Amino acid sequence: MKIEISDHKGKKVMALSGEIDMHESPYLRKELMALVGKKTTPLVVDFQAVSYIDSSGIATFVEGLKGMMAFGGKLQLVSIPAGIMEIFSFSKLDKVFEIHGSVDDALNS
Amino acid sequence: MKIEISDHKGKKVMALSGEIDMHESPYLRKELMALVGKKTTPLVVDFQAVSYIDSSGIATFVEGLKGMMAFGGKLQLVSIPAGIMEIFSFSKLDKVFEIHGSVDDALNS
Amino acid sequence: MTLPWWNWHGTALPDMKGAVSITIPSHPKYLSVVRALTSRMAELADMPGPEVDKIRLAVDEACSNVIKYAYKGDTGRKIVVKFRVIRTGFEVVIEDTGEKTDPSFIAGRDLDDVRPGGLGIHLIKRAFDVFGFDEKKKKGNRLRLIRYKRGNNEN
Amino acid sequence: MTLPWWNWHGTALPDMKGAVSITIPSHPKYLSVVRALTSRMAELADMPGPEVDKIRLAVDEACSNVIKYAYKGDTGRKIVVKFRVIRTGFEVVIEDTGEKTDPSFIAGRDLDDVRPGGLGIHLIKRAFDVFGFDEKKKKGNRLRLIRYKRGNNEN
Ligand SMILES: Nc1ncnc2c1ncn2[C@@H]1O[C@H](COP(=O)(O)OP(=O)(O)O)[C@@H](O)[C@H]1O
Ligand SMILES: Nc1ncnc2c1ncn2[C@@H]1O[C@H](COP(=O)(O)OP(=O)(O)O)[C@@H](O)[C@H]1O
Repeated sequence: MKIEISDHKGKKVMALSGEIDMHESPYLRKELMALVGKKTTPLVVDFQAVSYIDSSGIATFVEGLKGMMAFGGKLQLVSIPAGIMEIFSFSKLDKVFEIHGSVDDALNS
Repeated sequence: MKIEISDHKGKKVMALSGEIDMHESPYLRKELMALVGKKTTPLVVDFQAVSYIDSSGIATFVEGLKGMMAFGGKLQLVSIPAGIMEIFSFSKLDKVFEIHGSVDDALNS
Repeated sequence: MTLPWWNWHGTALPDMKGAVSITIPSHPKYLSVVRALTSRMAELADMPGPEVDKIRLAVDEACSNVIKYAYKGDTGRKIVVKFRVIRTGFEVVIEDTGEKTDPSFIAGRDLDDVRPGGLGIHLIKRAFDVFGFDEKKKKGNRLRLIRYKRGNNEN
Repeated sequence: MTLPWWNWHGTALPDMKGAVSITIPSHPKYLSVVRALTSRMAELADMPGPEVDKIRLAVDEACSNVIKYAYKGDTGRKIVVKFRVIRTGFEVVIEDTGEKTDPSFIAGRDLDDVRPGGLGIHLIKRAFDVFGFDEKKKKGNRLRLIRYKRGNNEN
């Protein structure tokens, strides 16, 4: 997995690529919780280039969301590929996360 | 591996796709030698969608070429992906086979 | 549905002849290796594309749980995963030599209770029809997973 | 270059701790399974992309030869392939319980002599720096292949 963080007119976008599994999610957790710790809001996470996610990856985002909610911050997940969206729906997390079709949709929301 | 045989103004094109290994090459051999047995010439073999070939696949084409040469027929290999071309070059078979860039190049040759 | 070990098919145990078996160290970096193999084997068992992805995820989750619970994070142990294409579907057996699992403690969370964790078991059970621990294994655990083939209009 | 078994690195045999090992039936339909695994393991060993492809082909050729020569086409036997990421590169060991191979009979054809066959050994030896049969194995064969890491400007 690769993580790239960029700035879009003052809003942070975290673009992920590759596979997020039990081996990779501690690294994701560190980067994500660092941004949450700095009260970065909104934070857009771009899933477009993510090819795989397991429950440890999902759990990391649930943790990130809880951290955001603690101070009223926003976590926005965007461009989730169909195979991965299916896992969010199955686990009823599509109702819990703020999900947008693209980075632009989220930035303009 | 999949084999599709089509007719281009009377000339036969054999389009291959997928992986050609020891498991698949007996099927390739059967189809190829049937065309050679019917003195089908020229025969264009399209490699564009071939993702893998091993020495049993290469050997099958050497056998096809020998069969063609026995009656003065022509075997033309086209659209060979770089990774597969590299195996033909390594085994010095790029000098032995008639190789073209595309189906059209071969048909117009 | 969790069936007892002696009653997978209602009849005798299938043997593992013709099986493909892989042994990996219990380190998360080898999970991607198991995933690559699982996909290929599920394809050989003629599982449809979306099922292959669910099966790959399920086997990954089961191996992650072995590392977390049976081996308590020890990355230097061994995990054995056996795959078998059977007439009725696809079978995966996962073996460890770690702490014995008490199947009655294994439960995913209520999906309406949003919290990190508790998803893995749900993801395993939706991909496989049979989920059961071999009670006869002396040391460690043997988890047997079976996915049956569906008729054309079933799911 | 074929080194004697006791002299791979000039020193002791590396043990296979931390190794990934797969067992497949000696049927050509499982070669694609070995290829998928070989690629993944070569990537874990940090082999560059074009080398990964050559290594995948080489291991496939070596397994094909086991089916053809050691097992004489019998598809119901077993082949074991072990992969190990070592400090100096990547090691693959292929074991069978078939007819003993006489290494002196193994030779690729002269590449200028165009005929079907005789390519496999060339494809194995260009991908691996070490190609050697374990003379101490009692029944069957154990072929050890090692690919060393290159410096930045080497090949
Ligand atoms: N192989 C196992 N051995 C022992 N306990 C397990 C095993 N797999 C799962 N469990 C138990 O079942 C619970 C649910 O597992 P799971 O759904 O994978 O979620 P998580 O691991 O994220 O908690 C775990 O918290 C654990 O207590
Ligand atoms: N594992 C093996 N056991 C015994 N003989 C072998 C083995 N591998 C290769 N050989 C011998 O070496 C020769 C060259 O092998 P190879 O280059 O793979 O070409 P091919 O198998 O197409 O003849 C074979 O014809 C065979 O006689």
